[in-house]
Amino acid sequence: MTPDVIYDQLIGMGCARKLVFSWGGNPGVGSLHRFRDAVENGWPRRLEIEEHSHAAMASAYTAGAAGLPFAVYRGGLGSDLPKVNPMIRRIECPFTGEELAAVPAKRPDVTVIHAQKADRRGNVMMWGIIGVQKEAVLAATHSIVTVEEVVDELDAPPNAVILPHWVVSAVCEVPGGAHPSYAQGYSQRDNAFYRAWDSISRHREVFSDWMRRHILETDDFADYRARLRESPDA
Amino acid sequence: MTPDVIYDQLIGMGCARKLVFSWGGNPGVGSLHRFRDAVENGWPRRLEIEEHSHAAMASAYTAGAAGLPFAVYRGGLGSDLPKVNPMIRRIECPFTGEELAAVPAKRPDVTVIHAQKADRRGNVMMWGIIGVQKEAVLAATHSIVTVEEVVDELDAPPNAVILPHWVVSAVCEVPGGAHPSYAQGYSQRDNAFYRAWDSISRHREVFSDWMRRHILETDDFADYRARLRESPDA
Amino acid sequence: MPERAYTAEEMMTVAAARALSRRAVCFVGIGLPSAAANLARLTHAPDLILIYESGAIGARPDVLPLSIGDGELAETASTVVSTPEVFSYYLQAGRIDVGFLGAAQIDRFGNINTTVIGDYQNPKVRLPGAGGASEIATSAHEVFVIVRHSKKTFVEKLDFITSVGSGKQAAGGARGVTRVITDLGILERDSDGKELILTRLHPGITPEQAREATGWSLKTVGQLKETPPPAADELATLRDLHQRTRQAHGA
Amino acid sequence: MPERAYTAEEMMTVAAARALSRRAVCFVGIGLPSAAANLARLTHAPDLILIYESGAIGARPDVLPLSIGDGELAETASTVVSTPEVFSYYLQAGRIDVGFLGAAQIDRFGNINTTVIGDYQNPKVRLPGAGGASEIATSAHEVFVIVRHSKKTFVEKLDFITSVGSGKQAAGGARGVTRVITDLGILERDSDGKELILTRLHPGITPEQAREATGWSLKTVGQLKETPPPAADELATLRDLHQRTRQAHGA
Repeated sequence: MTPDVIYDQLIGMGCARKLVFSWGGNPGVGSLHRFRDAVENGWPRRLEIEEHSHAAMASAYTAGAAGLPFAVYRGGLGSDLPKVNPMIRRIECPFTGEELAAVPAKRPDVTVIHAQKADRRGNVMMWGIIGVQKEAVLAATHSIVTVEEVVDELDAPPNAVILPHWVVSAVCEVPGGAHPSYAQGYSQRDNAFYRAWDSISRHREVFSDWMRRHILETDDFADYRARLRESPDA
Repeated sequence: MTPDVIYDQLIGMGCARKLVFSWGGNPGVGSLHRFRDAVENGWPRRLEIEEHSHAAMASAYTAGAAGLPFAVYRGGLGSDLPKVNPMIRRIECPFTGEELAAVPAKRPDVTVIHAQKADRRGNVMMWGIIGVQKEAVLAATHSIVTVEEVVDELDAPPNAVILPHWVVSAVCEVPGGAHPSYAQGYSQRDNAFYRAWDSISRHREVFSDWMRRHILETDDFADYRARLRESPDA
Repeated sequence: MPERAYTAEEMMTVAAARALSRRAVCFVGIGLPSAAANLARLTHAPDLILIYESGAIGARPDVLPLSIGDGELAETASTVVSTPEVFSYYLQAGRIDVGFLGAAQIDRFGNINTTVIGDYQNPKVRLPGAGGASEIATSAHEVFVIVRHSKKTFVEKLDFITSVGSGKQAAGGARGVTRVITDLGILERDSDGKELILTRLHPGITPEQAREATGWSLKTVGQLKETPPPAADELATLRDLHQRTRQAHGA
Repeated sequence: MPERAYTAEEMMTVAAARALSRRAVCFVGIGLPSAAANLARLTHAPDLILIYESGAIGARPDVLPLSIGDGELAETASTVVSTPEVFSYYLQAGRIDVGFLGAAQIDRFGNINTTVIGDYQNPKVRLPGAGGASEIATSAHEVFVIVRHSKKTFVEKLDFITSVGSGKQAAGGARGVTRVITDLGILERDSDGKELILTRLHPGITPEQAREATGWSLKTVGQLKETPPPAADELATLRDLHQRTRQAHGA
């Protein structure tokens, strides 16, 4: 739905052929410059886009999670989005004749999310702003969940948001793995990094250099975090 | 979805013109005899029925809560249910051409549910087996929520199942109001009563007499509960 | 017939429990299915995932629930989701390996009636109806039916098709009813997938008894096997479960 | 022009806050809408219900969120629901009184572009896109737009219609964009419901300034009113909010 800094990095490194999204910006800061450069100038490669509204994307993941081939929602009429996205179609209510919008279900090959806790069997628990994470996992063929910690007992309150171990492909303990985003109860959103990303990503050379030093030349996530603490802004 | 003892009472007293349902029995015990007598013999009056499966009813409430005119689900094909319920129709996926089932959204005039807690502003919190209660309230024009207790603070865990005060029409403090069902954390299911209901409801005269003594001749819910404690079985 | 140390219902429940593989995700209803699934969980299949249609995911009840909404299910579950969610995100999404159903009537194709005996508009007996069964029959990868064997139940023609168990209308690779466990033996879908045929008899039951209790011309597999009788631990576990249940429900 | 004790942005935010009635249910985005809605909540409308598209229902943030997903929203909300739920059970269901949007371009009918400047396939500037705006525009009972007044933004013809704000495609009785609050004044839908016309000017602003900052031939109501300047408590509350926000976000 909302490609964030990690998407901007993938796009800027030429790792993405196509982006399916509904809002592509740096929240509270401005543009995702690598996304813009790819769409506006085709750098470093042309980026195919499939663009929706949030409501359509949320419905599409829900349909995917529910094993339905499409989702119905109120929207689209009169907007130019259906003109540029042929996957937004009209459907008629078989009872009232009312026209509504339809989109195909989203069924990712792999969904990767970050959650707070898992137990040793792989049951995952998340809380706070859960977004569309549960649906994105349930809609996917495979799913990888990084968590802040693996615990003996989840101590889940009733009706907690749980992904049972048997719907998740893999769980990895990666504290701080949501960075620069956050995990409620564990870390704060790194707002300074989101702001810094604006200047890091604005120019191709600065971006490429930053990626080389922080991603390509680091050993793993811990090394990346250490490098980041040394030189957050450049 | 599952009309319980209260529905059986309403039907047996001739208060119901039509029943929309997906499973009409006394759980773990057997028949709802007043429901059967109405359908089989038209006593005390003919009961119109609109019959679905659970999956269809759940989808229909969800569509009602979501402001959609209809719901799509996988089902119905080959079953005789669509033959006796013209409100189960076919719909074609506009992308794959696949045939699915559709039912109109359920939008009750009034939904009445029982929950555990409300705060003084009317925010309602429930937990445990929540069923389709949230959707039934959100789909309804008006809603009445009886609760075990009204508290100063809900002390809700993150992502608790909450109905905000401004989507609920009225909240009433009625401890034990789910009887003979239960409210998790407050009371136990009165299994003995469900069993007793089998003989109370089996014969018209016994039923009518019981209703007179326990419902018509009692002042309020507290008086009814007191009467019940005196003579649960007859 | 020699006197046996177990009842026909116990044999049926044990046979149904054995049919569940060790790691199956199982959608269960109240009554015999719930007893069989929990017996399996308490014996050979501790990792069995039980899902009740009330939304209890991974329930591990210590006593059998009397209703689908029993608090015991919520309290022992990994999580409890709403009814719309259990039917859409779990059942409809194809995440259920085995659905467990009962039946008032069943035909040779595995189709099930739980709606009416007689005409729908003017029924002789009005039954509870579909509940979750219609979509369990078509969305679970396979369906086991557990039901007492009699001509009233095993009929040539259903009065009403509540649930399509033939596998014809099933979603994805779902197979419909693949096994019917009765108090006399076990029926399984034959090799060409069309008809339910008798493959096993419980100890002491003859093929004639099974045929006489069936309202259609029941086919039999070439080599009819005998179900091993309940083992001591199966029987002890089942009886403990029922004993705890009776105490808890005050019966 | 006399020197004023407040900025144009402060005037705009205060004017937007005042536009919210005391008990409205308000769907807000990040930035100016969020500042205005929280100012309203902290001044004349303590019972205002704020819903953020990330699923925070009844959020009462002490500092303004930098992103829609800020923990502050979840921690102060009555409850947090999933994204599918906030869009279907709340927005689409018609439970939102006022949707609050920004705009990169807006036309005289209230239609909004937040997608591209230039051609979609070959854009001059690629903007973030629709987000929740398309359905906010058609499902909220009415929509307020808060945006700086300039010819670049107030255009004769949109490069792309992201959100239909004309009220034509709105669901049920929804009216689309009924009010546009700028740093110069306020536009409202005219009596026949077709076009946005200038109804108010902020102190010290002339009708000519507003017309010059508008890319279409801006109509003006007969009796143009002047917005009362920010009151001392409005200004103090807004500045406190921004001060707390800056401290919290380490800017």
